[in-house]
Amino acid sequence: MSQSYNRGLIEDFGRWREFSAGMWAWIFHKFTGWVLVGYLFTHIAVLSTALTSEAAYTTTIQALESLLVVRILEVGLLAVAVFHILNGLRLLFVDLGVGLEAQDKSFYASLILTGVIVVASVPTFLAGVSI
Amino acid sequence: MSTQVPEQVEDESSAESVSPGKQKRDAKKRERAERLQEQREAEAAEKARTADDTYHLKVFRYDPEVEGKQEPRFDDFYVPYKQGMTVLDALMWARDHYDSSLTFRHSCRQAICGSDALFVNGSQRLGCKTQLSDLSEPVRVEPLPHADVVKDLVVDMEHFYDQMEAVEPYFQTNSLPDEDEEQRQTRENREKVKMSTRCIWCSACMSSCNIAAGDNEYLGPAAINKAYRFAMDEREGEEMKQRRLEILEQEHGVWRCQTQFSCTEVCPKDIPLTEHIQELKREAIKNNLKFW
Amino acid sequence: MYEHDVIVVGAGGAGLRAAIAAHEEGADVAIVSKLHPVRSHTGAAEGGINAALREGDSWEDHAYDTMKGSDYLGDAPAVETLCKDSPKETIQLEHWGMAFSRDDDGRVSQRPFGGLSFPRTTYAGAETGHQLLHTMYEQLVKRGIKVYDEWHVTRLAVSDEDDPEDRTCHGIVAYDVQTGKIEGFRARNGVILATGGLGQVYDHTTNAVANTGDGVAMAYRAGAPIEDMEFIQFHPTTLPSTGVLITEGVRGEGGILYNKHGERFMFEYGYANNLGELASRDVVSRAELTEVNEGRGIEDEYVHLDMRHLGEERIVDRLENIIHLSEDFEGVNPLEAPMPVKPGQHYAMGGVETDENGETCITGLYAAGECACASVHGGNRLGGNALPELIVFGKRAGHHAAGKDMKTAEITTGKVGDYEPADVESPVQLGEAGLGGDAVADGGERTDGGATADLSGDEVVQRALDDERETIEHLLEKEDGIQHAEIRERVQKSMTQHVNVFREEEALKDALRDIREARELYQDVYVADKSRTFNTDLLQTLETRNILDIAEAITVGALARNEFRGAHWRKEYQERRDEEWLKHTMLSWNDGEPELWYKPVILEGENKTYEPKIRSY
Amino acid sequence: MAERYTSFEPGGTRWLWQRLTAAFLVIVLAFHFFLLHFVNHADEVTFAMSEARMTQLTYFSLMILFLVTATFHGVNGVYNALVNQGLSGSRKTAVKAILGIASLVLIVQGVRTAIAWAGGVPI
Ligand SMILES: Cc1cc2nc3c(=O)[nH]c(=O)nc-3n(C[C@H](O)[C@H](O)[C@H](O)COP(=O)(O)OP(=O)(O)OC[C@H]3O[C@@H](n4cnc5c(N)ncnc54)[C@H](O)[C@@H]3O)c2cc1C
Ligand code: HEM
Ligand code: SF4
Ligand code: F3S
Ligand code: FES
Repeated sequence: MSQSYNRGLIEDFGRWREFSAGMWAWIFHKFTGWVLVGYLFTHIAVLSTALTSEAAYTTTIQALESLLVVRILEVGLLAVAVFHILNGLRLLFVDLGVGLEAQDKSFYASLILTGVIVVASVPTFLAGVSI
Repeated sequence: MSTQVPEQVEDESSAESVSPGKQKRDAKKRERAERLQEQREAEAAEKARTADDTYHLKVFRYDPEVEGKQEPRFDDFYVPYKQGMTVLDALMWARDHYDSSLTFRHSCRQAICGSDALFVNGSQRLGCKTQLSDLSEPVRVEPLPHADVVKDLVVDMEHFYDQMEAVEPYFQTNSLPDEDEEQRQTRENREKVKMSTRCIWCSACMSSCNIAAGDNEYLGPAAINKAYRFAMDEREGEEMKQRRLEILEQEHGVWRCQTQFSCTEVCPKDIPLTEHIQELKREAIKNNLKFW
Repeated sequence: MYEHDVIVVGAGGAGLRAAIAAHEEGADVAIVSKLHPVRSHTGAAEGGINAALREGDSWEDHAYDTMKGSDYLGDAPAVETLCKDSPKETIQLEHWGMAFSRDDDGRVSQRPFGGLSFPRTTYAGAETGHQLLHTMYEQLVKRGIKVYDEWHVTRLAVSDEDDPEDRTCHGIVAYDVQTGKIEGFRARNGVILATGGLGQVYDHTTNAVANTGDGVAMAYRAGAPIEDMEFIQFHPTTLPSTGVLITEGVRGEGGILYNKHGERFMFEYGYANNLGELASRDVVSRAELTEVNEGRGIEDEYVHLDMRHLGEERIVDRLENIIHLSEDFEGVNPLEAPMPVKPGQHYAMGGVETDENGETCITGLYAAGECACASVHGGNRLGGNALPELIVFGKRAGHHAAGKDMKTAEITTGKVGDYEPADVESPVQLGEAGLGGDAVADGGERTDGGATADLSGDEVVQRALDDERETIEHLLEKEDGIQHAEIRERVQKSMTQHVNVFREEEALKDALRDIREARELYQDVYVADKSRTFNTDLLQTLETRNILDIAEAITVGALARNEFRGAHWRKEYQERRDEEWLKHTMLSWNDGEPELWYKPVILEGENKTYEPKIRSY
Repeated sequence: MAERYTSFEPGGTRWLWQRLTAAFLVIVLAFHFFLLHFVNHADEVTFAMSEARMTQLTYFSLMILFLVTATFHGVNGVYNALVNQGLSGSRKTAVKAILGIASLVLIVQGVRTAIAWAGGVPI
């Protein structure tokens, strides 16, 4: 992107406030997608402790799982994943040419549904944490 | 009230060479002009103040050449409101009554020439088609984002034109009837391409698309729509359609679109751009599946 | 200096068609336009293109209608050329892919239009001009024709022999809007003017802001006579607040005009007992204003145009964009309420005098489209006759300029044959204010007093370039004075007040006084914006000068023509006076002053003579 | 029509695969989440349980497929996002290579882990 001069604050600051539904959906989808890839790599890294020994694996997992931060992060991951899935479905429908007129509504619906699912699963996720 | 950059003091040497008589005449003229100018500005300001209703505009200003305007800034204008006044009307009023150097493109005043796509209160709109009464104050007017600014509200359109012209935007067919006979086209088919033919090349869509902002080579919604207009026109025939799909399938063609929908939202001609782009993606896939 | 065979000034329908035609003939052609082509005002045309395409219709009928519509001031050779070529040119557009509306059998749709005896107006929804303009621009892209867009042409480079008929146009001078460069363009074969309308002379107009009559004014000042300038068409249905046009198509489809009392006044007050709303534009415009003047208008300003009875389906199908126009620019939904409408300046029948090949009396100078007067529209243009004019005469001018062999024109140009010198009684001095004796063709003062008659083409262009540089430097260097906006506004107001649909002698004289005053103010005009980048202040200042010259020409013509013909209505003379006035009003710029003369109308067509008949609808 | 084949740019293929993998992932990911967070709670996860599941051929191959599709989907998504931001030229080639290697490492590591669990490729 070339710019003949720096529009500075005017160009960069505050522009996000003017984004419309579709653009927010795009931003969120991007963000969640990246988080998920990041997680995929870490996930495999953690799991591959199994290559060293059975015990190493079990202790790593259980040590991690006993930490509150990890639990909270997991809830975050769930939120991210659920949104990515729901919005991903929305995008798949858009690709099929279904519901283009309601694209903003379906985005809001994904958001709300994500919220609901995440809240509903918090108890399961936080169950049995030792602080 | 004038937001004009302060004028420079006259250069001594240039005054010397002029005859005294002319100097006097000039001085008189200048005086008269100054008086006129002051009067005009006073009147304008007065009018603006006394009108029951004035609109506050914040307009982006920049001029690469004029000292003091090289650093972009916003100027404030207070414009008396009249029923039915548009953003373009307000800009013209401000230009004609406050600052004649305020620069923007405009011509038709009726949403058909596509000259005055601007960034108004945070979205891309045609100045002439945007009623002031629909906006909250202050009305912030900026040049289109993601384009080089030439001066004030004028942006460089070259890149947009290049993209438009990259899709072979002209009718091509291998079979034409005699020169005094028209090609037949069904009503349904004309209906199908109708919306896509309405594009006025205003570039609002391109400016709103984050992908186009990031990827300079992306054809952009308007150009893809232009291609759609021909690809879907049955008069061109199947063979041409293949060719058109090939153009669209390039790396920076339809696949770059991430269905942000902002193009569809800002298009002043209500062209369902995302829908058209999506349809082309499906056409392209279908077309290729045929050969698998 | 840039150099091409043919240079086309303006990129509306006429300019694009001319460029394509010249290119077809193998010329190296370039377009110079102050707007990017797709921004031209041709895009605003809504209604359609008249072409006798169908069984049951014929070019002869079209010609007859056009002649009658022109109130017998059209020249038959031009009218017949238009009507004969239009079907082929319209089909050509279709072959270039233009998205016309279609009938059930897949053929292009046609609809009835005011003043036509057959529904021959070929259309593309209510956006015919947009489709036409874009289709032709596409062809330009296909051919790779060079366009200098956002180059404002300021002056023609014409040699300065005493008689305009001996002069030659060698090129143009243009100002690059983006960079502020002033450059000469040498045209080896010819220059084609296609600069469109001049609506900005008025303050209520359907025309674009860019329609300032530049081409007419430039040609006029270079010595080419301008013809029938007093004939200005006022469109009867424009939205009161902006001047945005509501196409005649609305009435063609069956829309009805009502006054304050809900009376269908076109019939009830006998303005047009046969055709009613579909009578010719001048008739309807006057009827509306008469209603308003007699107190039957709504808010003392406008009347109502109602199309609700057509039903939503039909309206959406054929007139969809009217719904948007009315909503966006007037805030009225025409599916629910009648639209307010009033007459507004719409079209200039007059313009640069040309023959049916588009050539003026100056060698190498052509004009086509709205800025030209061949004349096909005479005293009044029929709706749907301008777009065919663009493609027919644009093409002919392009071909001729590119050197194609063409039939010699029957219409003569310049002061030849039986022309008639004349005088007009003006209350003030006419012409350029503050002129010294040494006026050159362009009306400005000569830089070095030398004649250009024996200079080479390149030198003529160079000379014009030097002159223009000086003019522009002067405007930019001048530190103070008056600004163009004020002068322009004065003239526009005066023209709308005094030289409108109804014209009377005293008012016309007042207008001349106002114009004189404006001219004097213009002596002191300056440009406040000193930037070289996109200086619209400067450009509008230059345009304002053109507006002045044209406003004066319109008013002088109106004052001279002591009759009521076509769009030209005179309070003192309520009749068409064929014995005396079957002639064109001509104005030549003579040492900075307008000179009036007349030339006869040609009513002899190919097979028949068009006998003036009473124009009743 | 061999030409048509070659002119079928990878842009379109990758676009299609991104959608197809997404559709596949919806199902598998839901299954995965359900199994590992709701049916068996995460803190109860032990090597033994994983081992039990992994030795089943269907589960094993499903997980391998899951890994491959997720990797493709994720990495291709990242790559697309970068191209959308105007990545081009040699930097694009470099990114492509790095992402390719990363995916390969990921898949290899993942497969090795799975095999370790299953104690060899289950038959
Ligand atoms: C609202 C409206 C509706 C209409 N509807 C119809 C209809 O339905 N049917 C019909 O037949 N007619 C219609 N007309 C009339 C018709 O559209 C016009 O007469 C016609 O389009 C004029 O075309 P043109 O090519 O002569 O000029 P334009 O399209 O106006 O183009 C002028 C060109 O000249 C250029 N130019 C001007 N000055 C300069 C300069 N100084 N230097 C460089 N370039 C310059 C401009 O940039 C532009 O490209 C309508 C007109 C209007 C205003
Ligand atoms: C489970 C269901 C999933 C669905 C329905 C889904 C859907 C999608 C879709 C449709 C896209 C394409 C967006 C576009 O190109 O316009 C996408 C992008 C992406 N996905 Fe997924 N996805 C899912 C799971 C995952 C997983 C598990 C990961 C992580 C490995 C992931 C990572 C990504 C990334 C990184 C992108 C690119 C984001 C960007 O544009 O920057 N997705 N997803
Ligand atoms: S598609 Fe719409 S927004 Fe984009 S250039 Fe055309 S008219 Fe403007
Ligand atoms: S905004 Fe851009 S991403 Fe696609 S839907 Fe429109 S082109
Ligand atoms: S002025 Fe022409 S589109 Fe707004």
